[in-house]
Amino acid sequence: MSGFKSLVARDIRLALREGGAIGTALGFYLIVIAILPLGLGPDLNLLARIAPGVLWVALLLSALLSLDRIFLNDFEDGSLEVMIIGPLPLELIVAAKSIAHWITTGVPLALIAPVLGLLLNLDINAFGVLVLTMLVGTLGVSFIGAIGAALTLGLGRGGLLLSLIILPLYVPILIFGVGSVMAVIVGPSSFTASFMILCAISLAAIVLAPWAAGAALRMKFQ
Amino acid sequence: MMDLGPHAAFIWMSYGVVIGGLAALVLWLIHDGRKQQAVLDDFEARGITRRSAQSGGTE
Amino acid sequence: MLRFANPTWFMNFSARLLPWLVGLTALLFAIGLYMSFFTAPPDYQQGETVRIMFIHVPSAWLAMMCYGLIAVSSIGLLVWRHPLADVSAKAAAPIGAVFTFTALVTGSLWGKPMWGTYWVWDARLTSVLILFFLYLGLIALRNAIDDEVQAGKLSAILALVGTVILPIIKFSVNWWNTLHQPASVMRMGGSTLHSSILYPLLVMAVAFTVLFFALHMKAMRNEILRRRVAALRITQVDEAMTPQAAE
Amino acid sequence: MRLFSENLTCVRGGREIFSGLSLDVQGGECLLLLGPNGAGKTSLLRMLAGYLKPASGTIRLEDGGEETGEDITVGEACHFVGHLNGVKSQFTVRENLAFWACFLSGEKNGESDAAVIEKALGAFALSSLCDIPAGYLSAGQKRRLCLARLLVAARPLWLLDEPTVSLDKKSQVLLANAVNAHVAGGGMAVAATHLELGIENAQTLELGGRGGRQ
Repeated sequence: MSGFKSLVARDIRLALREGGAIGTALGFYLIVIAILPLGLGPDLNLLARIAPGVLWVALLLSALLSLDRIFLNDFEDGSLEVMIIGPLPLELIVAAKSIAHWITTGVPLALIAPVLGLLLNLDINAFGVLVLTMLVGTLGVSFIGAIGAALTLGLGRGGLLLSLIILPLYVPILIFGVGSVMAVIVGPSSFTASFMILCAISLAAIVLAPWAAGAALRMKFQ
Repeated sequence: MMDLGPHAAFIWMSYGVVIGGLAALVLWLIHDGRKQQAVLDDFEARGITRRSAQSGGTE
Repeated sequence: MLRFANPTWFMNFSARLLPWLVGLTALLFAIGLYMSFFTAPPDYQQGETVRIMFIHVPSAWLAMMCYGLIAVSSIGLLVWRHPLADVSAKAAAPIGAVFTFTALVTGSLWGKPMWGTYWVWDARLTSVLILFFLYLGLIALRNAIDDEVQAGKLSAILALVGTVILPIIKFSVNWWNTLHQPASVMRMGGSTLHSSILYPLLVMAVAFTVLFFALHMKAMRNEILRRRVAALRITQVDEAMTPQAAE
Repeated sequence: MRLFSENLTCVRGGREIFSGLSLDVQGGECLLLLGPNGAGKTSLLRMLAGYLKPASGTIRLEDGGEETGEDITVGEACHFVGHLNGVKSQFTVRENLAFWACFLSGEKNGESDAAVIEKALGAFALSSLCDIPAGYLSAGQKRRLCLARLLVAARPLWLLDEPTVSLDKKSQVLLANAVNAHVAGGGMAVAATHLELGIENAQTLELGGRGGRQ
């Protein structure tokens, strides 16, 4: 297991030392949220109503930006090639890298979301729920994103292709993420129901994604 | 022609779209088939047949 | 699919079968269209526009069935390494995309007279829209990879991931739809149909299915020809590289 | 320890690279793969390491000579050095090696690792550069750092693909010493190279003779 922990620690230290990857994701998140009221008009109660949806969609897009970072750097400088024949099974390598991506991208985005919620006049008592659902949701985002990153590794315009492939797969996370936040604000449906389903989706992603991404990676090295 | 009521246009349009789309697909498949066959016949003419290719390939 | 063991056998078999399929498709369509236009009565609420259903529902059904076929082919490729599975999956994707597209367009053309707008976020229409994106993703991924074998396997993985997530998407879209909008005004077809409408629908559905198999078989034949051309090009390059080596 | 494989066939992209190839490397032996470009040296090495599945033929790594029946998969028992260095430029030389020591050996990177890393740095004359981020290193130094990875985790089989790329004369001697020490200690090495590596009693295997791929 220490191989797993050392890989996660290494990826986190790498992202922190590089700094750029996290910065771009947060920066993009901020800009998308700031631009929207300029497009939709300053009407506060309109913004308040669409705030959860907008925050979630922008979160998915920002996470998408940094998804190819999960494998690309290690693929290009040859580290991934050595890791694959290391003692740690490929699926655990994918899991370790996805968790590192979640910690370095998902968590910061989730923590900054309430601040951006202020810009959109989000209802104050929804802040806690927003962060909670986003923390859980971004876990699924990182793992399912790892599948896309593995599939489009080393391809020409990988980034564009990645979003076309992965965004449809994010629909359940988006729907139940926004659903649980809306449940607290206006909600006909109960918060716990949709939040439980969101957790279920993320857990399923944690279990299933490493297999799919592992198979894709194994083929990339043939 | 039978009277298809006030929204006849929509009915014809949707049938048009389906038949148009499928016709385009059929035409493309036929065209593509002919194109590949032509290239294959050209290879045949130049004596490069699959028998000479000893590689496993996709056979 | 397992019976079509190898490409050469499949080419002969499909060459004999294809004309029959085409004939059967033409016949079924003739009956189906006649029934849907003449024998089926106008709906008491929608009037004549119900006739759009006779092509909308089969298209949507074919779109789903085609994705199922791609999933089975993907399993055939990854698990049993079946030589024709990749050809079948690659041939089926564009056809599936066309059927999904026609289902979406006819759905929205049907929505206009019924609900007054071209696009309404009805649960089924939205799921078919997302299915359309899955098809585009499959086709785009396959085109982005030049190594044929890898393209096949990676698309197979994406197809299987899509199949796992499709029911979840369907469930979440339905849940999302009930949240935002009362049950859609008009149930789009379904088992409560009167037999006079159900029969034409079934005939059209069979006609579409037979058409799909004919198209898919033809597309597979084209794909096999394309791979033979590629193999011959490699042989040509090798032979050009080593003119003096004895064959 | 014995690496054994018979009538291997490799097909890549619909093209047959080599076929019917067999090799048998005992503990304490080094095998040099010679042959022109495109003869399949890299494909063979990648196949031995487990990246490539052979179209036909088998690869087995028998442990300790007696038929233990259960052969360890080659991947877990080999170091693979390819054309890429696997060096992270943001990390210092020591951090790079520390990660590989912990990751490749699999147990806690305790005290033993520090000593192993120092020895590896010394063996490839990198001790003076150990705290400099790898990004500043020259190509030759990066290659030496990549080769130093061989020494931080004990693995019986070394698969080296053009290890001497961008190495100067002095570094090639360091590499030859490392390989000789490894082979003398009962390890095995299979190297694809053009340069004369100066490794004693190395067998050679000519690739690319058949199939007329010049």
